[in-house]
Amino acid sequence: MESLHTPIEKKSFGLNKLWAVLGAFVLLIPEYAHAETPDLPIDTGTTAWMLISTALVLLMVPGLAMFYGGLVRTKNVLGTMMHSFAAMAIVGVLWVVVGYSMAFGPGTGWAGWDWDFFLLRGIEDKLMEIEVNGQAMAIPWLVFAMFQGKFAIITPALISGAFAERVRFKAYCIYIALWSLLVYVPLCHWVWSSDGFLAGKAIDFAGGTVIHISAGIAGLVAALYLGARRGYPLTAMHPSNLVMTMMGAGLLWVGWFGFNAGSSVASGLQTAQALTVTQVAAAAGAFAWILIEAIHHKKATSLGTVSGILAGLVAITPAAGDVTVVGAIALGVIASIICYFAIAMKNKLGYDDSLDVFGIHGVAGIVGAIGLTFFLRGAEGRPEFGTQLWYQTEGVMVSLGYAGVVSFVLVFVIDKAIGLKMNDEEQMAGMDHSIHGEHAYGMLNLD
Amino acid sequence: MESLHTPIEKKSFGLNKLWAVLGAFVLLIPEYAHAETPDLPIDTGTTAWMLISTALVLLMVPGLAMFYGGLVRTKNVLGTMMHSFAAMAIVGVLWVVVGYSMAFGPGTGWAGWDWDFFLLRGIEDKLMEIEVNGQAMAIPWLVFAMFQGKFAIITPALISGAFAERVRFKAYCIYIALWSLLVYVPLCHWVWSSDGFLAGKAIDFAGGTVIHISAGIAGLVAALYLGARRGYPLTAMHPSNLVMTMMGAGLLWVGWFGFNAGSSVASGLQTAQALTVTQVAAAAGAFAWILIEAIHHKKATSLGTVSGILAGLVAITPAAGDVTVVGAIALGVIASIICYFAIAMKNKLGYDDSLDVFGIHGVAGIVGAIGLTFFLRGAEGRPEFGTQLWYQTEGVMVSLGYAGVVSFVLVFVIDKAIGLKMNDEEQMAGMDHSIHGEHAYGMLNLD
Amino acid sequence: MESLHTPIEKKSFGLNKLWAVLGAFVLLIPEYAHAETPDLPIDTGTTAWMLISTALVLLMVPGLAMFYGGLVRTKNVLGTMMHSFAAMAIVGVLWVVVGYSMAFGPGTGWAGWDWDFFLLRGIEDKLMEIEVNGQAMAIPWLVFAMFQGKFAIITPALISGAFAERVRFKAYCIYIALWSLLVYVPLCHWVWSSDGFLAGKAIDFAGGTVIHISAGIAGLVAALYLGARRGYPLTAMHPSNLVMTMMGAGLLWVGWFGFNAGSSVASGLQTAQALTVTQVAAAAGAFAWILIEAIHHKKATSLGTVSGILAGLVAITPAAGDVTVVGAIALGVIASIICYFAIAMKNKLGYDDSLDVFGIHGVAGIVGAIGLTFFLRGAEGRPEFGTQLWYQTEGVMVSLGYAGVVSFVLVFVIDKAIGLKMNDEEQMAGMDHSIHGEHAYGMLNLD
Amino acid sequence: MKLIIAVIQPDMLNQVRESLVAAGITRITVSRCTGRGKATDEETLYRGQTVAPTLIPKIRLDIACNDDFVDTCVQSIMKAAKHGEKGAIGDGKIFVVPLEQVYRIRTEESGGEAI
Amino acid sequence: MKLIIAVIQPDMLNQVRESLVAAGITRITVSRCTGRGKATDEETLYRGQTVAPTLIPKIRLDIACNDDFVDTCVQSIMKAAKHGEKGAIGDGKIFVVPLEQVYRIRTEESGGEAI
Amino acid sequence: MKLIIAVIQPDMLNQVRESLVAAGITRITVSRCTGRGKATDEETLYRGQTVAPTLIPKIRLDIACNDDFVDTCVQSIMKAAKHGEKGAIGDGKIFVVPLEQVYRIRTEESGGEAI
Ligand SMILES: Nc1ncnc2c1ncn2[C@@H]1O[C@H](COP(=O)(O)OP(=O)(O)O)[C@@H](O)[C@H]1O
Ligand SMILES: Nc1ncnc2c1ncn2[C@@H]1O[C@H](COP(=O)(O)OP(=O)(O)O)[C@@H](O)[C@H]1O
Ligand SMILES: Nc1ncnc2c1ncn2[C@@H]1O[C@H](COP(=O)(O)OP(=O)(O)O)[C@@H](O)[C@H]1O
Repeated sequence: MESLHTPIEKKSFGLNKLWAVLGAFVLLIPEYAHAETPDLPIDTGTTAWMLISTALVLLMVPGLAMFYGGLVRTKNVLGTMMHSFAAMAIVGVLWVVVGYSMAFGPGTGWAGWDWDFFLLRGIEDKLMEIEVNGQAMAIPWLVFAMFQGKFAIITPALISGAFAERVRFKAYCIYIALWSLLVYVPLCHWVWSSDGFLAGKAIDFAGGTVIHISAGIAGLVAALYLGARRGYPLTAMHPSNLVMTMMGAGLLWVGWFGFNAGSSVASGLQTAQALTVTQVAAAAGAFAWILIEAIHHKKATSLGTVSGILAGLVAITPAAGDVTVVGAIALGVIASIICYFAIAMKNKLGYDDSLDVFGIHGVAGIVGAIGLTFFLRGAEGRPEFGTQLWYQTEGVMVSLGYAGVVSFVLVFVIDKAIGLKMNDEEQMAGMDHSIHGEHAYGMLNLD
Repeated sequence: MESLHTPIEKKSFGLNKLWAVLGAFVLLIPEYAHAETPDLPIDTGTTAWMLISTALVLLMVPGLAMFYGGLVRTKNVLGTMMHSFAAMAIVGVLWVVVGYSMAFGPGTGWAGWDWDFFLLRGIEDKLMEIEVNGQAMAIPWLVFAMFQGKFAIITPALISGAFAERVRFKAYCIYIALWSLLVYVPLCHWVWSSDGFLAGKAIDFAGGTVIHISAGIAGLVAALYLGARRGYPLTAMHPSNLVMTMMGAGLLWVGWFGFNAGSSVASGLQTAQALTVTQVAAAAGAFAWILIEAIHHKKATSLGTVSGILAGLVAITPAAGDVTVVGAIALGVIASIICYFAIAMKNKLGYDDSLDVFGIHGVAGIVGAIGLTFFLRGAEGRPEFGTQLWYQTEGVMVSLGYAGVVSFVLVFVIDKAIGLKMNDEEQMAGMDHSIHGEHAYGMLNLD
Repeated sequence: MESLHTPIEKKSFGLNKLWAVLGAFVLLIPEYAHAETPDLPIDTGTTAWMLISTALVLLMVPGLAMFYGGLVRTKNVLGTMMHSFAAMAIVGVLWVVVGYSMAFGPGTGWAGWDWDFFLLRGIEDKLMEIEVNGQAMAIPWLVFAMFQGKFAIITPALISGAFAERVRFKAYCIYIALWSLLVYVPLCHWVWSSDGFLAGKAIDFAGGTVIHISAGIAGLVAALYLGARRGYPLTAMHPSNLVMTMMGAGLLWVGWFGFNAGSSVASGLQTAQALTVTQVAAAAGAFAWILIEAIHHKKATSLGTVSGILAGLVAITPAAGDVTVVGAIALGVIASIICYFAIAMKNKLGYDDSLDVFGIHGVAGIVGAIGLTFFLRGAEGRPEFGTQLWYQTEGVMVSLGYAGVVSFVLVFVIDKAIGLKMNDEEQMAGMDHSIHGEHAYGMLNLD
Repeated sequence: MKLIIAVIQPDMLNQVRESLVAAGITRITVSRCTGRGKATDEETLYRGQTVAPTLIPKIRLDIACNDDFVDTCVQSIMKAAKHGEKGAIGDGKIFVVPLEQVYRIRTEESGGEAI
Repeated sequence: MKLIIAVIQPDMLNQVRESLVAAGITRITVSRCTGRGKATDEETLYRGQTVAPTLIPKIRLDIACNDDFVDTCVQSIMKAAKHGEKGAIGDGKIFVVPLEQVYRIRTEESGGEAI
Repeated sequence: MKLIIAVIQPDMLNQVRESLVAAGITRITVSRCTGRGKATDEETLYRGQTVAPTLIPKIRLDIACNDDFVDTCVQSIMKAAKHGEKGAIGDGKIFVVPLEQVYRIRTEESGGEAI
């Protein structure tokens, strides 16, 4: 993904005066300046694809809610889905207020900042330059900010699978708000902002290090710190609704096209390549997992199939713009194999990463980030194999290290301050009853 | 949304001769004329976005079926979902036969008409002029007619939540057919057709007055006239499947991007602005509702969260092309607060707007239509604040008054003529059994 | 759909050398050549629409899984959904490896082949010429290959409804792999490849003969050969979850816009026409089925409504680019009527096409393929009515004959070799338990 | 004390409950089940065709009551659960089982007053 | 009269019902439940791993029959509900409870002929 | 032998089961039901409003045990199923029904040892 976009202002920006003054006064925020920039034509095709990509990535959030919601026990379904929906609400607001500014504003250190990006007020009328068929064209800047915002929403939602069925809602809300500002936004800045220190080195097309590895390690850290659900692993915890998990997987697959192919910020050749390898890796991942289970257990399960889909999709995410079709098949297959054994190992180690956030997102993210080096499509200006491999490893280590440490601090502080984990009674009664006062499936009992 | 589009014919229209003659003869309809018009190039980008917007708005109909279906009791799930599906079938056909012609044909009074639009036969090959980067381009006229058709489908489906669990299917079908021709089509003509008497005055970007307020008041009137469900409010009526309601809310959010951003009939700056404020208002609405419940009840519910999403989405609908990001946050928050108390008041008043069609769509629609005046993005040629405020109020009052009165007449006449409300036995047995002869969740009993 | 696309290479293709050599060596496959071709500009709008169409068609696969999954008994839900998901995995991989090359490679006989298409390696950087507003433009070749790949995935998944609840997973996987290579790919080649022997004769815009008729007859043959489910028809087999079936129908409708309108490989007038008639035929089909049931049984069912939607969608599929709106209404209505009676007849004949694959896809496919002749939009160069009718009939007969015979051989051979049908014990216990070792709805029992 | 177990048609649940409440019996436990008695065919439409289900969805009521209430209870159910004057096949059955002891968890009462 | 309550494995429902029908017992009420007897582990795969469930899905049958049918009924169930020759842990239990009275709602008959 | 039928609040299922296991009673059959006892209102939120449900979701336990275990069993349930010290309306009921015979399907054992 290109990360340097020259801002172009289309026409004079006119926030309602009253509110501007009021806002500026009350919030003590400076007026923003905006430079005059040349008037580039909007490319409606690219704009259309970026708009729909944004919608597709949002579709992944209810898709994730369904995926996770189907895997937990009946008494925790709504609480689990609320984890994804809360991310839509909380990060959805945070991102436009400060998140985008921190992630994509100028600044070379921990994060950036640009008062123009605060509340997106400076870019509402601006255009972002893109190249179409060698010519300078533009897309509305907002669509880029929104597309990126969907990534910011889904990442903390991914984590929630690791401590499913045992966290308090209020503490969870605070956790994801802080996590998104203190972990996601900096990583995003480092990798995708033009002055980020990893920019132009590690290839991370659509978010292997920024999204999946960081969410994976955050989940692992939280699962280890919080400890297992009451009863785990002695008591088996059966999925309440594998059918919904499959539906969710279907929506995730569809949404992932927007996730990966939209990350080209174009509607051209690389977009099509990204869509293609996404499709291929998902199919290959599912195919491989089905085969592994068929060989290992003589039974291919539906949960295995959707796990393979996810493994393939995660692995191809950092690689989607840069690997060949053969590489996509390879990454999908390898990711499934390694994730399969990672989950087997988790079960041996006995910690409770309930829905295998690290086992799928962390592991497949690492497989993809490192593995892509072996399957790169030739392109001008690529560093040598060894150099690239080092860049990728560096990216993975930075993500694991930074996200791991900060996530730990967050979990620790929030837990000490207000209690992150549900107590035994709450866990036994279930999140839906004890936290939300609701009942997921009224139909199960008579009404 | 621009409402004046010059018709441009692309190439000579060739309906199979036999059928044309036969059709004309049998139906006694005049041949249609078509003027020769210049040949503008099609903008594939805008066309792509309008096509996908059309698909996204259709996605909202099953989304609504899921949203509503999850909120009713188990014995009424299929019947409730059928209300949305019947709208797809009935209004889907009506719209192409006469609806589009009445809504967008020339005519300054109650509705318009154009024989060319009858059965869409005169526009199958025609183009509609749009402006792209200051140049005249075109999109296929049909895509505009189809996009508008999806709005016509979803509006009566929205109403069905107000009298859920207690209307007969046949009478309901007749009701929505007549409602769509006698209420929706005129409102649509007045606000969005170039010669509508509200056109160019009230800002109603994507359907606050035309869609949500009219559906809300129609629901209220029907709920008041028909009276409550048997047992209400003594007997609590629990949602059968809140999980499905959440899924439905997710699909509605995604589809709403098409609804609002597609209403720009473009793929450019305003499209991106509409998408952005839609996203932001939904998040802010959900966020606010979660907070209100957390403060008021110490528990945030999933139903509250999705209600907040809907409130935010409805409120931003009329405003989507014209307010700032800050305005979107404000409208989302205000809509949630007011809807929350409107529903509390409904419960005190004791009437049975079963799924809160007025409480959400009516109220948030009014909040959005009036409230947008305070958050308008500066633009040339806007009337003064006071004038605009009056225009908006006028639009709201026209919608409330006209839709209210005609809806009442419809409900009254249909009820007297063939009986709209299910009798006690039918209600006790449930719609699925007594009206459709089916059983929603066979899995609940053993098979 | 245009079937002749001149290949254009964009920039020199650079597969990682190591892998190229390794791959070539290990697999003994020749290096591929690629001609230098002129550099056409990419049309971002068409590309955007084709990308999203690809995503929409993929959405149909989980949609189909939901549709079918809701219709079977609770003990077979996961197994039934796995049939669709397995197609995503298996055909998803097969298509990129050899399928595309066989279907769209040059060759005039049974199938084509092009080493450049093997693993898509020769087209990763190539463009495909399209015409936009009379000018030569291009889309990335890959997006066409992927769009077509989704068709290849969904076709075998359709068949699975015919032998639902009674086939072994492993044998099913082998069956669809072979079926897709031996039935789908040749038909696709004959009808849609530029040198296919039916190309330019039979109109099959989006797959009436290639997809629905072939899947329908394959299902019929398999249902007849395998025999009924244990207990059928004495024991009634109730749908486990009609609610999910309705959701699935909603997703299918939405996805079908990509299916049909995407088949124009454009984002222009014909695209809009295809989308319009798709919408209209679905609505008309549903409308007709509701009416028939209301007249015949005094009750309109939800299953009838969604069956009508499907019948309308299937019938319009071959016709979507070429019939008028009036024709779409007619085809939708006629398809519903004929399918309704076809299913009634099936019930009399007593064979067990469990989810009516032939009754809906086969029959409505034939209705559409033949019936479109009567409703063609005028266009230059169309053959005479009689000639076209013969072409259509020829296409139907080729599809019925070829797919019927080869499907029979496949079912026969696989059944004799490894056993395709589940034995009585397995059927009684259900697929989920006996084949996949899982339990679809944990929530039904207590956890 | 007796435990009365009634299996009725799902569409009659509300009628039966109201009839019981009218007779002063409000305490009840309800659950879903399927069953087969003499019932042959229920009219259920499968894609427009009428099919005969094997196990038919039913509702099960469990009511514990003191001996002098048994008759009232049985009569109330019987009256309300019937389809039409003459009843219909599938309308259900009532089973009466002896009940030796009852405890109210909240108060730890037992015996007749705990019912 | 007795009320026979059997808890069996879900995958054996069809076998048991056919065995009962073969023995002339068609009337039955069936419901879902979960349970735990001596059962330790059922082989269920969770993401490729074998896990031990706590409450295991089961099917409950309720059959009211006259005294002379009790043995036939119990034997039919026992024969059909077993996994393999020797049976497997988790195959279930049969409970026999006295049944004092039965009413057929449709006809208001009672006693043995109403069963 | 007795069949103990307990109807409890769903959020107490785990507590009750653990209490039973602690008392040495592991065999159990559990199912969903809804019910109404003296219970009036459970606090359930419907779009932010507190509503009173009619039939309230409950859990039903069926436990067969030998006579000398009845008291232990009842006490274990009673102790664990209560909300708070004083119990709350809706906490449930326990019914004790005579059990004449038990069969273990796997071994075809019967009587007290089969329980
Ligand atoms: N002997 C029995 N044992 C258990 N359940 C029974 C018995 N007889 C009837 N039932 C239950 O009662 C339901 C209704 O029975 P029904 O068909 O009305 O009986 P009948 O035709 O004898 O009046 C059945 O579906 C079944 O669930
Ligand atoms: N004493 C009991 N009380 C209630 N239910 C029981 C009892 N014993 C067994 N069950 C039920 O029977 C089912 C099967 O028991 P099972 O494990 O086969 O028993 P066993 O190992 O003693 O043969 C259990 O899941 C449970 O639902
Ligand atoms: N007499 C009864 N017969 C059947 N079920 C009963 C009876 N009394 C109570 N129940 C069941 O027990 C549940 C809890 O009863 P509860 O409200 O706690 O009773 P109480 O207020 O008398 O303590 C009820 O929901 C119902 O399912």
